Amino acid sequence: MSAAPLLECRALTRRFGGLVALDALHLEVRPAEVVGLIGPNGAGKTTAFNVVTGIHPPTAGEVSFEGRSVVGLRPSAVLQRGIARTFQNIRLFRGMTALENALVGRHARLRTGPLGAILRSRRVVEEERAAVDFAMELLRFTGIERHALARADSLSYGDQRRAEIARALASEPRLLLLDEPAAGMNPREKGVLNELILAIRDRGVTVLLIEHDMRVVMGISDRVVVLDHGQKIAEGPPDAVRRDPRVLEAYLGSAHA
Amino acid sequence: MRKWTLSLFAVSVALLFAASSPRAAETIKIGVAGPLTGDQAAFGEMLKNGSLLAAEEWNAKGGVVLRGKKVKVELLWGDDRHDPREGVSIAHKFVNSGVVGVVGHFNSSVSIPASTVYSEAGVVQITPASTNPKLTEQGFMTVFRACGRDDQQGEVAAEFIKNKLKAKNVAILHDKTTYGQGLADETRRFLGRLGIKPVFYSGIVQGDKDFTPVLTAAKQKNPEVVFFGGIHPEAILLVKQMRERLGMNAAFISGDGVYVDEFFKIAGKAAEGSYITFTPDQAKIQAAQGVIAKHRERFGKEVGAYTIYSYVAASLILQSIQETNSTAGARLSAHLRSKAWNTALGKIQFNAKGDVLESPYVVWQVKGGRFVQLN
Amino acid sequence: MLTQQLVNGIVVGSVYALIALGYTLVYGILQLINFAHGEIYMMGAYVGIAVLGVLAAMGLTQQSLALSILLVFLVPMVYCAAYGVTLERVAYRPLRQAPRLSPLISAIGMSIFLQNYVQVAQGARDKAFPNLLSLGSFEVMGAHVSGLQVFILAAALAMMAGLQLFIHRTRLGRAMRATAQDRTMAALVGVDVNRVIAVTFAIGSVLAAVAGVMVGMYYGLVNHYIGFVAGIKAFTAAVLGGIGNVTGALVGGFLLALLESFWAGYVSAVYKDVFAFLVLVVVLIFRPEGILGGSTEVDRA
Amino acid sequence: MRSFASAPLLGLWFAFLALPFAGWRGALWTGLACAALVAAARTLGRVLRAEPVARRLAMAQEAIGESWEFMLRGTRDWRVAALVLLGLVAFPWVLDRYKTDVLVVAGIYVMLSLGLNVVVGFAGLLDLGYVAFYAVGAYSYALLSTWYGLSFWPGLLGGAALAAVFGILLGIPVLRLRGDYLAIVTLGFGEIIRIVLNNWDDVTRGPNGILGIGRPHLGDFRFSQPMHFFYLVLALCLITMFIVGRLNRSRIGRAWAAMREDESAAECMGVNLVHAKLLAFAFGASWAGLGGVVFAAKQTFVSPESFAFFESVIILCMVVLGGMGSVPGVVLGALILVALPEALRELTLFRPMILGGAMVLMMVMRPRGFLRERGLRLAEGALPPGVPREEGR
Repeated sequence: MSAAPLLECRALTRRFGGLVALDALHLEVRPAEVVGLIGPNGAGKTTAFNVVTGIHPPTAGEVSFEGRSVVGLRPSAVLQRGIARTFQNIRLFRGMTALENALVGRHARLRTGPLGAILRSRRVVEEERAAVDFAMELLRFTGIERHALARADSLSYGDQRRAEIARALASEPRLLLLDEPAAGMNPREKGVLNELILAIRDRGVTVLLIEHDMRVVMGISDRVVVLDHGQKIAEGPPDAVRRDPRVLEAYLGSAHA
Repeated sequence: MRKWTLSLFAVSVALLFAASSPRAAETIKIGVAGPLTGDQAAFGEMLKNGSLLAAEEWNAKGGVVLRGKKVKVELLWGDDRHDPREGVSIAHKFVNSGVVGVVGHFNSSVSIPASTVYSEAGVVQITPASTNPKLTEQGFMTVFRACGRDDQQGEVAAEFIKNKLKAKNVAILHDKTTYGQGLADETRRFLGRLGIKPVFYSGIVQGDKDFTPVLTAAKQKNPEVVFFGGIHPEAILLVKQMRERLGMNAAFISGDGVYVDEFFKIAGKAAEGSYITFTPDQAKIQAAQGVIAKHRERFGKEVGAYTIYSYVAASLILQSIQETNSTAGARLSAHLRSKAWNTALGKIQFNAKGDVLESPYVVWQVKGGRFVQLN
Repeated sequence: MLTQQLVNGIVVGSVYALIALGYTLVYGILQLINFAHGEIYMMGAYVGIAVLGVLAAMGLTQQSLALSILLVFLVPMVYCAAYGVTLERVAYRPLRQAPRLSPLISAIGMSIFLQNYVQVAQGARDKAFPNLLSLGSFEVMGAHVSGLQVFILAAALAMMAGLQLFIHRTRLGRAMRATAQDRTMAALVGVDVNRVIAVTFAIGSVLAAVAGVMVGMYYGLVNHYIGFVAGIKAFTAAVLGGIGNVTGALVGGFLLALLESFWAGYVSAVYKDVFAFLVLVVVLIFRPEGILGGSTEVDRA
Repeated sequence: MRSFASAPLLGLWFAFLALPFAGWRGALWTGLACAALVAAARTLGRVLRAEPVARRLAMAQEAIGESWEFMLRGTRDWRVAALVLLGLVAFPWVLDRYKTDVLVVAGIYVMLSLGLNVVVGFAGLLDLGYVAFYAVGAYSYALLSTWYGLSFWPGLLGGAALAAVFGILLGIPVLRLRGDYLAIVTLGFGEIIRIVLNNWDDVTRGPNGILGIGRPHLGDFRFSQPMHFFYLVLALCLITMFIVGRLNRSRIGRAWAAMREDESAAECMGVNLVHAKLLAFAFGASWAGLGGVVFAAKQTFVSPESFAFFESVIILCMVVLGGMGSVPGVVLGALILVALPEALRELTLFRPMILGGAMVLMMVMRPRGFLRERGLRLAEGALPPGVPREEGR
């Protein structure tokens, strides 16, 4: 554990009116890890994603990525730095094809401006071609290549999740935030997803993952962080966390305690 | 695929060809343009009927004598929907169909842009109703005006305010249209010449309903007269709100745009005693009686305010064609300016700009629920 | 002058507020700007004229003034409720699942359609609204106040109070509030959402009808384009007060009317609408939830 | 609609609704017409939904769409391009002055609606005050021409640039506004511009408008006939279609489309909303400015009444009717809406009513317009061969 953290949240706090969604959260993600972020509904997991990616500014605290603060950046700038994400409720661009979705994900890595788009020089065409190749490679990687030219909203649920992952990967992130990628999948699909996530890590992309399905989380996470009421209540290897009484209490409520 | 392309193309072309192409028949074509449909259609009808009477009169004689032959008169209708762009389109249409002269348009804002097209094509244009001075200030040879100008009307109003009403405090309102503001500004200018500086001057928004804020501000200046440049819907509201909401008793005076029966019908008591500058009562013009009678017989109703002007405009074009034995715009324009004409409106002489020399405006008053001409 | 401008603003404010309520109610439930709402108000005024015409022909206006006035308000209210419900059924309900631009464009289309239908059917010229009530006038602190103005303000306030009672004291009102909070949730707990939406349109239209008749009586003249301007202004008022908020519509309506009145009286009558729109833009930029609106934005990434 | 009520009942209902406006007789006719229309529509619907007819209709529709796209794509096949161009160039020689003039007007509208399509169709920002930029273009050229004698070509650039500046000025404050608020604010902006033009007498000469605007020159040649303007507008339209098409099929077009579909997801995927929105506003505005300059030069006269709210609505109708986002669709929409009233002059009174009704009908029945947006937002040739094409889009 000597590597410098890729993502570091220090005393991260976010309030919505009177509600404290994140309460002085400390979170570290190191390179080439798969970290699971779990906790009961309303624990602040998605809020943590939203604050990290710049959708909500933190009320207090600090987020740094590769040693530099990303607080106050627009979401697009955060992505530019190398953090990409998927959404809990799938938010593909429904009217566009899977390929176009992935190409939008690549947006930040392309340079063509309005003038370039109009004049369409050789360099622009080359860039487009390379982008398409890259996007197609990702669709192949996520296993939906044959749906490349299908409208996103015509894809099956599982394929939509995969298309969202491909879209996020298209920006060549160093950290990928997955928000409940297994939701709504059948056991077979979940198995494929597990492998996909591990393959993503093997491409050198660090993964921070919100997931309710314990088998997915426990199966692939190097480390698990448990949130409750916006606070971190446990952290460690999956097996240790599984046995932690505080985690049990958070999940099963005070009736159990 | 290719077939589809072609057929689509064909359909779009067919749409454009939809209207008939001009006929080559030997007639003298006169264009009549104004708002023939829509909310100002009533005015368009006056233009139409007036010109129709003139054309029928000539055709009854067998037509206009041109190069020894009698040629029938044909009228072409152009509906400009009081839209400047439509006006320009209509102008092109007329020029394209080979009209010799144009009676129109009605609105100044349409007549002005259309006059460019007529002037470039050398087509004589006589408007029976566009009163904005700018029309004839452009320096086009081909433009004439059978009616008066806003500045002439403003002069009459100003003199009336000074000499008859003996007012010193005058408030001026206008509706920020070409017509309304033009009239208000001319009135202000002539008042200034007579040594009266308005105590209040403001525009209002056409289409608004509540003018009490601006009237309240005007009331602070204790005006004896409120002059309004605009048309009747606003005039009705203004006069009602002056009398009923704010208890103002200043005299209300306005221009020909308010000479509409609705003014006293809707405003009722509030309108009583208001003054309006307008053309003299046509029933009192001896020369017009023939046309009035013929109109009644032909259309079963009384002439409108601009019917006789349209009749005169059309007659003048036809008469000068016969007298010059030519349809060339330059010759007609020169001839129209060259002498005094005896018309249904009495003697008319055009000046170099194409305006009539005599100011044709008088003051009317609402008395007992109708308009009465003051002497 | 100051008091007079206050008085001037108050009647316009009542009208704005009544129309604004219609926008606010519908927006609260459907998140839709019912662009055609202004036309309902205009049609209310026209129905009022038609009723007066019939009453005068029957000679009822001479016999019973009170009954005439009641009918002149009641019939347009019924009619406008019908118009509102039909409008929703034809132009909005089929689009409830459509992309967000579609209902808005449909609403604009409906507004154009209605406005021009009235023009075609009734002619483009101004219609006189015969004067029923002559309540005289009096002077208060240097301002000229007419009895009609007092009547209008009272009627408007009564309508608004009635609306408040309806929303807070009746089952249907509660269902409306529930639907405004969360449509899916309301449907789940057994609220007939379609019915609630229809009722919302009906109520908004009834208020607009009252505004229309009052305007007709007050100005004595009505035409087919009064709905557009009044609609835009009322919407501005609703946003100003906080759209979705019933009290906000009231506050917004009076505030906007007074601001306009003072601006027109003291600064410039012709730039009055520019000022109104600038107020709207400024409010939207600095306080998008309006003066009284709470933050309705549900945080959701 | 089927569950609503039966045709006679509907007829009765609409008769009741029409009564105060149309009178007894009118209400009767309205009722009968409504009942007949509903019955006819239902029968027609049943017929059209029947399998063989429906299939053929779908095919025809596809074919129309494809033939339009084909025409557009034809510009790449030089033979087709030459043919189409020849056909277009021949128009003024076949048509008379008046019809050519109508075509010039249509061409200006094509430019305007293509520009608005960028804002509404591509980027999904409902702009109800688009005509303001048209006005800015027209007035800036009108003023520069009459005051400083600026000639047309630099005026064209100046008008477009100034309109773009206004587009950005409008864009900045409304960046954070949601769709429907945006619509109202843009409407307000449009009205503000018109009111200012109507009242700033010293500069714009208020309601009188500006007269004597310079016509374009090309060397010693002066544009005055509708035919001259036809070629000018034709060239500008082709350029517009080319540019707009290329923008759409690029990184920028994809960003706009993503923003239209889901703003905050687009932002999270690296699309800078500020840039994307401002670019859309500026680009759409500059095209309106261009159209305005051409309008001013053609008309030699501008006045505020040409830039009323209804003008914005008509342009929006062109975009919506043709198919939001589809370049050929928008061109078709513009041509239809200009040609139709010309063909049906007698119906002028009903025109706005029909237009409004058509907008509603279009949204309810075919919310995507006549022609769907089609094709990938990609530079042609960037797609490698062998990508499996799945069932159509």
